[in-house]
Amino acid sequence: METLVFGLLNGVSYGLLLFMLSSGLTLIFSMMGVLNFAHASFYMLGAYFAFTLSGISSFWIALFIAPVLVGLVGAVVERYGLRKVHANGHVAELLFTFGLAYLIEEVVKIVYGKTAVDYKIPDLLNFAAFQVYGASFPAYRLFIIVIAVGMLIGLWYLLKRTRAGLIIQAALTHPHMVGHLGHNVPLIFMMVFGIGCALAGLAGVMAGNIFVTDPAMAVQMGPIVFVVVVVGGIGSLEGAFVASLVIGLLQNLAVGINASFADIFGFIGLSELSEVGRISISSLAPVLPFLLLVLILIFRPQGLMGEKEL
Amino acid sequence: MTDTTVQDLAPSSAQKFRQRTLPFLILAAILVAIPMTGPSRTFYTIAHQMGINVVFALSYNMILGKGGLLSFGHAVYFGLGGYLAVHAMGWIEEEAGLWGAFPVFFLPIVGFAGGALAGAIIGWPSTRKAGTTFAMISLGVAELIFAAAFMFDSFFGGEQGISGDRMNGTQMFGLSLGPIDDVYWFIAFWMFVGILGMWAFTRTPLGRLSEATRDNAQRVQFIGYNPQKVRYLVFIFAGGFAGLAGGMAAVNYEIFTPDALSLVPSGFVLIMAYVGGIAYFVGPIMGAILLTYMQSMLSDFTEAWLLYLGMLFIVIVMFAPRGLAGIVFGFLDGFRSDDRGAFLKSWFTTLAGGFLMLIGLIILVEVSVRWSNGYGEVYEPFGMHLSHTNPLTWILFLVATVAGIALTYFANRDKEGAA
Amino acid sequence: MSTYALSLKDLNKSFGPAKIITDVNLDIEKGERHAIIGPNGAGKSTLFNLISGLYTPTSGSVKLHGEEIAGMAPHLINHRGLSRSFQVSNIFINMTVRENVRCGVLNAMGQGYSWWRNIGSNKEVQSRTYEILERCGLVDKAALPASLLPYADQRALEIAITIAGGADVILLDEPTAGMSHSETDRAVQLIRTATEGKTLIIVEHDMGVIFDLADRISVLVYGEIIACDTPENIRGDAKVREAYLGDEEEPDVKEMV
Amino acid sequence: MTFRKTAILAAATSVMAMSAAYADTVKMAFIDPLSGPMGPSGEAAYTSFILAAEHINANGGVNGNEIEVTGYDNKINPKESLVQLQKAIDDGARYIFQGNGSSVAAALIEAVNKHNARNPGEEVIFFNYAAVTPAFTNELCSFWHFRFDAHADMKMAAITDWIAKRDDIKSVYLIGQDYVFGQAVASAAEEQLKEKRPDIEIVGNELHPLAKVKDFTPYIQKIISSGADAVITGNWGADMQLLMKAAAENGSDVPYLTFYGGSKGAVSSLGEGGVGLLYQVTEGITNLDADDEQYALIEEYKERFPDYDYYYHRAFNAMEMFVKAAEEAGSVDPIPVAKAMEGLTIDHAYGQATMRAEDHQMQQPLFISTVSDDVKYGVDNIELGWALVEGGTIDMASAEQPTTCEMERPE
Repeated sequence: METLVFGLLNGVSYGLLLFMLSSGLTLIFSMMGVLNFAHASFYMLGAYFAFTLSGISSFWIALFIAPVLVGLVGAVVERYGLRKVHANGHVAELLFTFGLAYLIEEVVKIVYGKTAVDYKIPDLLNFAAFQVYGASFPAYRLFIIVIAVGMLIGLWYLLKRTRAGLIIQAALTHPHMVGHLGHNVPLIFMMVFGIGCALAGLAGVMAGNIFVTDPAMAVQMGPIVFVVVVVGGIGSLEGAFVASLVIGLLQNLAVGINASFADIFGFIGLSELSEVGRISISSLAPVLPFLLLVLILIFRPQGLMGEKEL
Repeated sequence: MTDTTVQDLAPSSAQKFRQRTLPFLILAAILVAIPMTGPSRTFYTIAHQMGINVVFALSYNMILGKGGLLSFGHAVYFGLGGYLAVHAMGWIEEEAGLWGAFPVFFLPIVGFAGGALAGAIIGWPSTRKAGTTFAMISLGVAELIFAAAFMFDSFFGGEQGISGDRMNGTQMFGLSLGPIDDVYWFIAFWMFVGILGMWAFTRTPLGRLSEATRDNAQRVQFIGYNPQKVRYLVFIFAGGFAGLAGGMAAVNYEIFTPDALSLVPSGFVLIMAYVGGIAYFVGPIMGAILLTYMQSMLSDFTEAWLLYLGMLFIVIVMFAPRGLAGIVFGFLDGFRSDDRGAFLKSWFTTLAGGFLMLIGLIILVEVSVRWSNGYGEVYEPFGMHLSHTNPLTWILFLVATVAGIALTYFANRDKEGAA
Repeated sequence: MSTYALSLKDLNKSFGPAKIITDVNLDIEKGERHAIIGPNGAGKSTLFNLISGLYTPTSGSVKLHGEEIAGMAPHLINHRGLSRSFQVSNIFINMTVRENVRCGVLNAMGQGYSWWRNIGSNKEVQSRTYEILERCGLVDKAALPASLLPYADQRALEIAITIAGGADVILLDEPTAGMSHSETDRAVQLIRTATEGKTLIIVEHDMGVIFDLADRISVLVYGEIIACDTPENIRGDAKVREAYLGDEEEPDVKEMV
Repeated sequence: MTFRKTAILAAATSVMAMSAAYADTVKMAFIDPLSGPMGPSGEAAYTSFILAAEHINANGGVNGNEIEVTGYDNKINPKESLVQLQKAIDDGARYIFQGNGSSVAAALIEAVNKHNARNPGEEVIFFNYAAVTPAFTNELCSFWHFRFDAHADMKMAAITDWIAKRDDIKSVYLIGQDYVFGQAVASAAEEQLKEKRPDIEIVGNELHPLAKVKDFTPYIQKIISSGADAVITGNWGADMQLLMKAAAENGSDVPYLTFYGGSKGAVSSLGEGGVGLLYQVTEGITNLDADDEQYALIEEYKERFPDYDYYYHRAFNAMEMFVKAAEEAGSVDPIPVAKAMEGLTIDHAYGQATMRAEDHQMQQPLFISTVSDDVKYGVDNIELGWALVEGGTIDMASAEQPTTCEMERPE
């Protein structure tokens, strides 16, 4: 029972964090067709910027400024890098972001050093929110949930209630039509890329202090973000939301299952001693998203809620 | 109509010799000549790695350049082929079954079989789609296989991997494969076979069809081919040749570890092929040679070598999407053109500009790295004392960078003016 | 009992609520030259896409030589002897003209996927490629990259690729679109010789071309065939006049009426 | 700042200037990651070897020869390590240091064995300072390999010894990375606990995939709900840091006995939360009582390399042992040095250390320490540091483990 409660709580908070990261990538991918490999690098930049800003001011200022800074970096990258590569097609764009990920990591290493920086949870939130079954649920995780929901509402408002949002929505479904309507497509692209990166930056601000803020954090987070976006379905923020939660819950709940393959498939004669039989569900938890990715791509290429195939 | 008229359409035999036979004769001559120069052990070690990477990068280009499929998991086939070869090396040592008579020299064939088999199994679901879907599946599969490598110790040997001893079994060509110069002939032989094989593949109907499918999968369907089948078959071959490279690596290093299957080598082979130039057959060869050299030697000079690697890659993607081979062939074309003078002027101005910007970049990076480390070490090229507090550092950096940008700008403005 | 080369029965295609093709019935004899005309947006290209396998019909049947092919993958339909061209030139721009044609020829020779042969060494493939190039007037341009061909030659190459596989039912989608008069005349000549002895189905706007080539004409309006007859009878058909007169901007109407 | 660096430089140049007086140079190669994510691990050790070599050279070198340690970046990749090994051998190095990654160490042991068999007269010795897989000094043991770190079973013996003394610990939770090393740690813990304290219940034996988990919270909650009184883990790298962060964050308050709690950044990332939570087992910690010479060394290291802390005490042990062996052998050639090293004992700052002849495994006392705010030397540039726990000194004999090694020696 307690594993279930904690699995749910943690799954939701981790899932919402994933959504913060992947919503930006979904926006970028579905509008521009760019599978931004450096997306997790912007997440890392968010964490590092927040570290610097909370050092010279406070966490609360960093919470607002750091994502904006990351967004600006993203806009500059789009304007002076990606746009130039655009003419050479999507593969070139993808490779550009692939190289960018290398570059950002190395620059971060030079500026901040190769080891982890001491980016801390603000004292104001560093307490246990409540206790269940002897384990405490940290207040900061609740705060993540609050911020993520706030971001969700903000994003929803932006997309459904503002003119810019309507254009973006139109561009999501009919990328070629928006230009005909007389909108400045390059400018929209730059904005979308900037906003997408800022969302990743926000995730970095939120996650950098519960995880570790070091130059390897981008590489660790990178693949899972793709999984979310692809599993959710291209062009579907709702899909990304569902996929984030599914993956968050899947990973957290699977950890609680101690059964091994031998327990499950024992009836077909799988032995406890064989290599396959020894594998337990909980030890598989971190690879489950990739299994999900491959299965989804083979059996439902449009993703959980997407309309078009990749 | 007679045969002679038919033949007229094809290139003449002189052309064929110049374009097809001669390069391979030159390659063979170089490979034979290298040991005569009495190279050092380090040279051999790096040359072997280059040989392996050349085959690996070419196999990658079978799917990326010729097939139009971007994969983030090509090292899976290299690794699985290599693992099978290492296991076979063990069977040779134990003289299990008929293996006792199998020469280690021919282990790359086992690697080829392993890679092709893995390609046949994994390629079946993944090549049904092209484009981004394929890229994403390859990423997912690579993660899964890599994770599995740590679960199935009997095949992958866990973190320590599986090792073997190449000095067993039947000797071929009088090579014991013990000393490094014996191994050289092994690598040279298989690199030659690999290059020849993959070049020949481009000359087969399937090879041509693969290019047609890359350019226009829809049209291919309407002249009666199944693009999925084309992709699948090409994928198996690419896996096979990657496995061949894996087999070469198995004999060269006598060990295989799960790292060989990870995303890192998969990303590296992508960079090698792309930097070299995926539109040309020789592109990946050039890329493999340059990047292997960078990986093994540049890291001796600077710890920021990954930064330079990332820069090189981005510069190629942004400014020279046809890669090093594109630059070389572009130069040759321009050199042969009527307007040679103007071309050379513009080309060398760009080169000089690029070189100056590189100097500026190196100063910036090297000084920053040392400042960031905080050991008080100072960058001292050519006896200059370039610390981050020395104004000379920043003057040099600014002058080089600004002059470089200006030169490149003028060179390109001239070019546009001429056009 | 003789079967039709191509037989459409109650063919329907809708995209969501929009019905593009409605109850189309059409039988085409072996060796017939059949033209499909109709105003823009009538569904001519959709009809081609349904026959050639790009789209799956919503309902109805498509029979090629009596065999059901509706919903089959394009390459399988091609194997059964049907080949089509495209309205927009759809060729392999990175290959030479000769290689373009050879791709089609190889399939007919059953060597499509072979990886153990040198592509240049098969005499039969070479001579057949030469034959097709000659028939389409492309021999002197054989070594040129396809991307460098002038427009009219690209259209000729499009036809060459289409017939290279040796299919006996050929679908040509506006083969003369965008050509000058002299180029059109040459193209008609080319189509005539290239499809000799084969069943030809052609979509065209140029009425001159159609009356020159076709044995029979079908008129497609709003996804329905409103008339199907010999050129002479179509010329006098009241329904056809009506359908076309409603669309005054159709440039070929005057010429036709 | 600038002044200090210049002063160090001046010192470094003066050492350089003296080099003319040496008879010859003994080249040693340090093959470990010096770039990439694992770069800091390698660099922390590399700097220790550099400093140790400088001290030896300042005292007249080894048998009148100067020691030169050169770094070779293996990117923690076994294959790249073999390339770097060839380069090192070509550059004239006959002694190799390596420690990061058992896979790399295994590859190097194999490669060195083969090289020495295939190139007699050009032998190379491998000094392993941190790769702890027990097999290297058991079934895989080699005359050409010496290990200066306690291997996993020895460290586990120290941990279980300490647990055995603690009657309040009734249940233990094992968590580790799902691969050979993690599995070996878990089974060693199970076996040794059963032997030393059969009453202790192992309430969990969890293996998670290597370097894939981003959030350890669910694992921690499993640990908390199991009611374990102590946790044992062999985790390293990000898996170690993330595990401990999640433990502190979720209010787990039992001792976490680790092999690699001392890795850089672990203490600072936990902050005060690490006190009484994070434990480690090592061959020495800076806050043990020692002589002034050792304190001076610790301070010099910190001043020279402010990014790192004095952690690799065994690097200094290894160098000291090498010098002593070379002096006894009267040579700096690999085979005589290796033979002299067998059974050799040195007195170092925190006790004695002996290189056991049968398997080339260093035997030394081990120490269990925990994070404390009351220490002489902090780590990660904060006030917190490592302090010995009560009953935390495990003497050489208790840590000693039997070996199955059957060494083949050159004549």
